[in-house]
Amino acid sequence: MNELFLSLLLILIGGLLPLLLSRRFNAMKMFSILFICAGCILGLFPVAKGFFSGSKLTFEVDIYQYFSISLQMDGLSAFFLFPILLITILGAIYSFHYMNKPEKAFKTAVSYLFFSLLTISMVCVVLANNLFTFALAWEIMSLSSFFLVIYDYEKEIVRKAGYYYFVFTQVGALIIFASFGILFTFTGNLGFSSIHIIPENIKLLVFIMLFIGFGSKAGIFPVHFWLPHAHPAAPSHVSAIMSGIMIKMGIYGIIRFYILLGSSAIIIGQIVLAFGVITGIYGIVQALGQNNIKRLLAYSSVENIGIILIGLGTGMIGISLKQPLLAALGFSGALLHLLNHSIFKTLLFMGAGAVIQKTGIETIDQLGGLLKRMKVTGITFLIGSLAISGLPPFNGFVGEFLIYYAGFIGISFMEQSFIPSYFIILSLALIGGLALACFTRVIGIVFLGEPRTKNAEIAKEGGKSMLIPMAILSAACLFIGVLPGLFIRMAVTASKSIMVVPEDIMLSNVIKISSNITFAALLLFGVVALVFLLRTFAYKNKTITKSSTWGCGFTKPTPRMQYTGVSFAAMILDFFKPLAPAKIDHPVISGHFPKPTYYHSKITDIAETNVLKRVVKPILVVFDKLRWIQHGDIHLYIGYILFAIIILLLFI
Amino acid sequence: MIQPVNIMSLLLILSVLFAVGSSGIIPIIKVVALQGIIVTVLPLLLHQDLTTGSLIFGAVLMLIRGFIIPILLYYSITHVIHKNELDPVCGYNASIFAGLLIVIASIYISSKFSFPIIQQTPLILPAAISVLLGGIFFLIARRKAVTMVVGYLMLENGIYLIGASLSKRAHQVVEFGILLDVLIGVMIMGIVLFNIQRAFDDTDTALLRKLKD
Amino acid sequence: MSSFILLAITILLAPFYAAVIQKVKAFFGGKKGPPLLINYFTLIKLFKKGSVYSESTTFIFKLSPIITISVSLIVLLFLPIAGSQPIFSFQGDVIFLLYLFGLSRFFTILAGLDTASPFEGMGTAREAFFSILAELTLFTILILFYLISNKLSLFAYFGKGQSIALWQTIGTPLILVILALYIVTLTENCRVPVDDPATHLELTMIHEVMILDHSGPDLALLELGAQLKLIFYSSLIACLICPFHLGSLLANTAAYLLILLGIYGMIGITESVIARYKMTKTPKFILFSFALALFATVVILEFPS
Amino acid sequence: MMLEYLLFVPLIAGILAFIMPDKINRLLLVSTGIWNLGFSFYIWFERPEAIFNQYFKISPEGLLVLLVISFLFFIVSLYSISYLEVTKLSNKSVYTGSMLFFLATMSMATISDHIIVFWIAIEATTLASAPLILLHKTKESLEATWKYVIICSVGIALALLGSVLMTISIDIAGVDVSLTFSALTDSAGQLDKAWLKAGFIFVLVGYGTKMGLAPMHTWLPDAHSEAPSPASALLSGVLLNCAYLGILKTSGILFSADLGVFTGNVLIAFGLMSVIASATFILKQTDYKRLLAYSSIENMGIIAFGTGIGGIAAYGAILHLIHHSLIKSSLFLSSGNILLGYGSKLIDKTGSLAKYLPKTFVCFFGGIIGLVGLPPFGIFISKLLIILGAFQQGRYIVVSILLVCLLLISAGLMRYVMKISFNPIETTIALKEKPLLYLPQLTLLVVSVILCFWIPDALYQTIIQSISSISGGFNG
Repeated sequence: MNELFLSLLLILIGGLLPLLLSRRFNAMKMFSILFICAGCILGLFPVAKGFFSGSKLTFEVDIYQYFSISLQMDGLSAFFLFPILLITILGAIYSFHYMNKPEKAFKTAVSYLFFSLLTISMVCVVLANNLFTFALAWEIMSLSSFFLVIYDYEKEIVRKAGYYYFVFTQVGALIIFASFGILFTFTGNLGFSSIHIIPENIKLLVFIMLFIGFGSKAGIFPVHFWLPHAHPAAPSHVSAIMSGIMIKMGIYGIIRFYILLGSSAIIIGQIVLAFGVITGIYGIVQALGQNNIKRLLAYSSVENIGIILIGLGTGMIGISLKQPLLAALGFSGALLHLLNHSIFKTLLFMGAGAVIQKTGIETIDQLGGLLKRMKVTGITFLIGSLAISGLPPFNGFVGEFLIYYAGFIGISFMEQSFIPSYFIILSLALIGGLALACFTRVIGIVFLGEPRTKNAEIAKEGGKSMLIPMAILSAACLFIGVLPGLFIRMAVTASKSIMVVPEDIMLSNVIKISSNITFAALLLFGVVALVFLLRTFAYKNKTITKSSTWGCGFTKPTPRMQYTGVSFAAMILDFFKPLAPAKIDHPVISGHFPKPTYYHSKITDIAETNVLKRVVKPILVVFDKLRWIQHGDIHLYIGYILFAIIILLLFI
Repeated sequence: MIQPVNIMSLLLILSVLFAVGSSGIIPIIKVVALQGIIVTVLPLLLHQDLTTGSLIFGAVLMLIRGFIIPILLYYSITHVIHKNELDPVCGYNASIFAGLLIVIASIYISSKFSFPIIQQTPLILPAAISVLLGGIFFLIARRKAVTMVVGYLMLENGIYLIGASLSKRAHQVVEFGILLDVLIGVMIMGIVLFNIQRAFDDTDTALLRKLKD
Repeated sequence: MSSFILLAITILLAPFYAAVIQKVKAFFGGKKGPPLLINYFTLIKLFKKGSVYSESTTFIFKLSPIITISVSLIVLLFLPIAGSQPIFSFQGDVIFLLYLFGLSRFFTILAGLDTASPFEGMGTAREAFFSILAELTLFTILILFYLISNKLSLFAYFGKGQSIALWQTIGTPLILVILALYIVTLTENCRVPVDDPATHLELTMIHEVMILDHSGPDLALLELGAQLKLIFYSSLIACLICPFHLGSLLANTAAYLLILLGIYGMIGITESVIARYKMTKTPKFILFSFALALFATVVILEFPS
Repeated sequence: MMLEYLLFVPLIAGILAFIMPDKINRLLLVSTGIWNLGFSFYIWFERPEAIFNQYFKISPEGLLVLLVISFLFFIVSLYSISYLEVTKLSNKSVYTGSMLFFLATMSMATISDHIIVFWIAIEATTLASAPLILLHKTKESLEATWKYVIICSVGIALALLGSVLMTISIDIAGVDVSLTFSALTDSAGQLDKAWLKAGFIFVLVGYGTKMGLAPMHTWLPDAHSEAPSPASALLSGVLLNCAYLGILKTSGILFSADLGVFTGNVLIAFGLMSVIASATFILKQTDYKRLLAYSSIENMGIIAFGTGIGGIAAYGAILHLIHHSLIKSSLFLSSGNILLGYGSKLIDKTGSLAKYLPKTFVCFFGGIIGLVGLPPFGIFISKLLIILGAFQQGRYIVVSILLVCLLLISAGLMRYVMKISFNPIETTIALKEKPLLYLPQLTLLVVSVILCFWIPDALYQTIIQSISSISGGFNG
């Protein structure tokens, strides 16, 4: 365990160092990234050793007589540590060229400090072994990510997003603390080990409260709407880390406390599954409606969290129906999708960051034709989108394939409850189709066609340090897609700590599935290579000329005539109207000499509007009514004192 | 047999009624002076421990409570505020009615307790409670700042009377400490009044209403 | 060895069967119609020609035809043609095939948007939307097959050895499944009620408009890919109609080719009888097929014969 | 070394301050601060006997509050050195004198054991702090002082009435016990129950007025926002603790007279009311010093709530007391800087604090993060303890109301603090951030962080003893 502490110490130094040498901008960034990456790499060794040897590293120190900080690493937490450390390294490298404003040197130094604090707190959340350490690490994680979100606080939206995020972390923490309180009442101590002794119905109540609390961090449907505000506001490498790893801490919390509670009621699995389905579909439909590229990616994170929850729900149903194969497949599918999502989502956010940094525009309808100008970013973004839509040769497909497999297996077991598995498969199919539409829209509008504005035209390729992480991540997407064996085995060992999995049936299935996927991917590459040869042969000495696009006879097409994101998604959004109501602001043309009119349409988040209208406003109105107490008249103030005494005297 | 204790407590109740009914500030200050004197003398009579130490001590207390504090108030009225009239929150006849209510309430409250001392001197507890309630009435019902100080003084007198009369072991030093506090309190209130008069050129608490939420 | 031959036959006959549809439509229109080998001539002509590329296109425009044709080929590799052993088959290959179709759709849409022309954008938007609904039906049919066979590979459903004698096991709801699959075939392969392959008015096209800007060998690859995809769907329907237990290989292939002819004829008839639906009516049409498939699954679940 | 030095030295220094010139006054202030701090540490270890030992005696809770007072007074005196140079106060000698008197009276309150002597000390603190609020001589400060003096004096008079009723409960029971907190707690069993409860109610309402509990809190926002910042730091940081001391000792008496349930419910009711009242005014507020004042009311409510619940929540309440004093006074000192810089108390007139006064921004924002109860600072621990304690007692509804109000308050606080720190505004800042203007705040925050993770054993034992009477078997 002490190598892990050494790595955390290195990361902390990486965070503190820039504060000292914030005069020399590049040197400060270089040193800080060096230390953070060194710390993460150093941290990987004990994690890998602990994970594959299956040994449990523990550490315990008590602050003062009542509380104690205890850390423990088992299979599940080691599995989560991999993406945390790897993605942090790539995020740090990416930030070197991304933070390119020397005049904001000190602010960048402070953001590096909170960047390292975020990493450390995430590692501690995953290693926590009692309620107090978990609460402490959870709060530090929220706090450090809050400071990262409000990095460039000059802009109004960033401040609003920061405030939104802060209130949400407080809401989440409140619910989690309340559930810890209930656990404390029944177990009497703050340890994790004694949680399973609490009575059955209390287990359900605690799980639901924890599900909502962790859901507010993970971005589950009704409590997700801070995500689309926080991610566009944060700098890209931060939103990559937040979307890639931090929201997974919510999922980790749900899994960890599901294990600890140890209740195998089927209702829990059904709740998780239902919320997974709703979150998935709702997230991707909203993503289709967004015009800001980072908001779109934030909503697509919500969708992927939905898929992960579907996998978890299947696993939980598998456990409650005593079907170890179904449970193992469901859990390993969810965990694998979680790992894959952290890879391609970080890739997509880095791509979006590069685009925004070079063009300065965030709305996709003002971009276009960037593939020709930013080749590497374009290609890596294309690979990321292929992966996130779950298409075969890439890693998105592997996670979803396992969950499909579990869904289909579920049909044969669940004679009496056919509906859950039916929902699993159909929702995944619907989400897959919508994801395909969403990401073809992004790439088609942003990277292909003609540039729609001046800034998009002059865009050039991002800095070297931004391209390296993107290239590594896209290579990882391809590698996991083609050779998923190792990663599926990792997911299975991690899900083993979730429930008792008979060793034999699992490994045989795992090897069979991974060999099938590898074979399919190789087959695809083979046939494509074959056809490519055929095509080059067909084009050997043919005349290839360049001309303008065929416009059905229209001679002067302008970039404005291209299809825009809004029109691309119009039909789909019209079909899913209740999920994504559009607020259209378009003064009607009237009168003999009509004034010039305009058309603004905005997709509103039904969760956000309803929660604000039905929950927040009434509370504020109620508290507003109490304001008359402080009206300034001294006589009445003394009257309050007498009133208090008289009321109390009645109670003797 | 009319004991001096009963006469004095009767005087106290009458003084409360008179203070409540009066319109000017100067008469009220005179009433408070009277009450001050009675309140210090009564416990001595009640417990009959007329040792020389307690007598001297009683005299000092009477001097402060009966003379120094009212003179301070009188000085602040005449030299600082120059205005004698008093615009109460509720009209005069309403205040007299309130005064009667106070006396009835104090008699009703004191009837509920059974103290050994009460048997011989039934009137002392109602007097104390009525002085106390009178103080509170002046704090709430009068708009002028000075009357609030007077109200505070009457409240103190009421509490002192309850304390001294009902519990036997009154430490002189502790009583003196309380009185010292009250004296400094009135001086501070006087200084604040002086500043308010200079800033607002009127001590009507209706002006003191700017700080609100 | 026989599966390779059968594969070669299907690939070769795909353009021929596509011409059958045009022949049937011409017959209904009282015209003589183009010769049955018209598609072979166009393919050869296109392979001989050079290509014209628009300036705004990138490498994706060249990659998309390759991906489309290779997906159609791979899909045929997994198909148990006429009940025989397919070249490849593994547990879960059905999901892989459906997602392969997604991959080809991904690149076709991107190629459409690459040319920066409003017409192609229109086609891509419609293609993206209708395919989502079609996938729902396909997965419901897959659930139905899994309910019966507890297996996840095409060969397990239609292969000669362990084919699930569909008429006995499913019984009458099989007609609903065939109709649902037929509607999906029409949507996926841009036949009339959903899309009109013959027209060149961009407002009405979906698939044609996406390959508007392709030329020369690229266009040939795309055309061939489309025809192969059509024959894959039709052979699925053929396997459903009669599961080819006629003993000898020759009899099976003859029956298979005959049924294919019947299905293509059926497609030709539907194209000439029904006009193209309004764009807003097509989602209802596809959801109708989804309802059919769902109803069939429920019937089978409730009354397992 | 007799205990009463604690009392006389600041008293004499206060008198001296009125006659000395300003330069020496500042030195006088700091030296008395150092002396007081040293002497309270001496008291903590040696525990010397008092001369008038029937009036003064060292109790564990008194000791805790004394330590906090002397540490904070020392820090505030350092701050006021540069504060007096920068600000244009007319009568600086009054400031120094009344600060010293304020220290004397507060120390007297912490060590006094006799009920009435404790009352005299608390009344004296009101009178000593009244001139502090009066210093600016603006209309608002006059109004604030007037309200402060009147309401507090009336409130504390009722507390005197309460103490008198306690003496009556002794007479009726016919028990001969000296009128000190310690003696009463030991022999609380034989006292008359009804009179004891009546006495407790008057004492609670009396000292509750001084502590700022809900219905009687009306004077607090005016007084604390009008006083000069170092004074309001002391007012908010420490004075409320002294008032809480009275309530803690009296509820100790009632707990040992096994009236614990009654006192618990009353304290919880008052705690909740103050949290709700402060939530109403923090949600919509225009003046940042009033914002901090309302948050003091809220925190005092939490402390009362914790004491009412008992068990580990009582332990949490004492921790909350310590950390709240540290963080709140550092916040008031930073708000002093903001007032000196921007010249106005209105939130809309301030902005982009991070740009103009970066060091004050760090202290201010750090303090708010601590106040809201986020980890590095101690309030996170105490809030967690109180929540866990409340759940353990099974009071679900009450604790959920508290949690919701805490959430609203943290949202309200953060909204205005972000407005002050980040809203872009173009002004010229007169203040030059001298080290003594931000180092004191920083040290307070650092102490809170240290105490959050490591409490020295001696301090821990003192805390356990201080809540032994009301904690009902929680021995750490």
